[in-house]
Amino acid sequence: MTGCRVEVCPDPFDPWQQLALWGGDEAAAAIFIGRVRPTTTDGRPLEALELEHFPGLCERQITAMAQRLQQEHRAGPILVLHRVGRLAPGEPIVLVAVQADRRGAAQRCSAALLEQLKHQAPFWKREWCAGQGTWLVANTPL
Amino acid sequence: MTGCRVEVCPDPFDPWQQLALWGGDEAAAAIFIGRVRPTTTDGRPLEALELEHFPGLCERQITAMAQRLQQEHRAGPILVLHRVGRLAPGEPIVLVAVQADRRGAAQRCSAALLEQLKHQAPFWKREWCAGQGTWLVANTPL
Amino acid sequence: MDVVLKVLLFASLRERAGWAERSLPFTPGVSTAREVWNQLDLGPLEGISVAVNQELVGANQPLQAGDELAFLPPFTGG
Amino acid sequence: MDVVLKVLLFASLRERAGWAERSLPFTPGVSTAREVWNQLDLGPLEGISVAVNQELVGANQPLQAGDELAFLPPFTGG
Repeated sequence: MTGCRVEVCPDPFDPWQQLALWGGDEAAAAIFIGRVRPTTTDGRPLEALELEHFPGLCERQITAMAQRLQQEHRAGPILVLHRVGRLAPGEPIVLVAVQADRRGAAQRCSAALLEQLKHQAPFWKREWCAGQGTWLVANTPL
Repeated sequence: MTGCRVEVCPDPFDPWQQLALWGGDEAAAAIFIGRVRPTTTDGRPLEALELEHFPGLCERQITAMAQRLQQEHRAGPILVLHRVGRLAPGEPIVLVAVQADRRGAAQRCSAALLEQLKHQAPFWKREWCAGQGTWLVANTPL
Repeated sequence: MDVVLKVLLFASLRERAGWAERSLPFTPGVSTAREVWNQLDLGPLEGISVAVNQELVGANQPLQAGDELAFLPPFTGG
Repeated sequence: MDVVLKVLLFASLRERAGWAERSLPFTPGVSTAREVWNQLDLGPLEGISVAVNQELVGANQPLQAGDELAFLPPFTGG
């Protein structure tokens, strides 16, 4: 149908501004935004979340999964933004937006793409707390 | 956890501006936006979509379903905007946004609330085409 | 004293009937939404929701004098 | 002519090893990612993904001289 825009962002992004620029007017749009939690996985106050990726491979993996899911769900335009670098609590990490002619297609495609992003794209998170960094070994459960 | 904001809007709204004003920084936000299709259900070009509601009952029904689902899914803040009046093709009809600590809770609560809105809130759509209005007898399938 | 029921119709029901709001005399013998509906002669009640005083209720709930009774065609919002 | 493999480590693997990138001599006897990994002495390969020339591949795929080989700990993005 139309394009998949995928961007790995070294700088903070404003999700609403990005969505406004992205535009589109299909009948359904399902959007997910993930933000940095204020605490570490073991419950201490989080100083910052660091995100690393494998440049090149990462963007191509995401584009490939977005295109596959777009076909599978007969979805329209897809937008994926993913931060890397050092993030403060509350900052957006990931934005996944899917337009489609049907609400079910948009919702299912958006949810499936988020899961694939979490499990099949080369990103790594490190939690910083009291000056010490700890690499996460797994994602949060669904 | 926190509030459910429900509004029936007689005038057009900008979904991204409304979401930016709504704010919030929970770890997960799942958002759905529905827009007017460019064609009628029987495939002719649509002039306008007219939306009518039962004032009072409608807002209370939506607030009640949002609060029930918020509890059931342990979700955070919920925002529902729904247009009434005469809408042009491409214009936003409905916005459902749910924040939560977990992506699954946000996604499931948002999808469930959209279905309840479609089937249990007193709104009615009339398609205008070539100067003639036709009341819809059912919603589009999921 | 005039003891009445206020009856509201919406959307396609309103267009079919040609009116949006009516005051009917409250007669103790016609004491449920279903009975009022049958008097209105607007077709089968099937698929139509009933609200009394802005609460969705079953069609067989007893009515009180002064109630606001609304008949709602199938919902198509969202 | 120096025939080499370029090896990349990311995130926790990089910290554990203390290096991010190395050029290893390409020896025809050590010709899969699994064999190179075992030489590096960084623990079990379980849970680690392998990319050759920026393509995710199985750990037993034969390597070519000049390949870029990357070892990737479990992904935690999104």
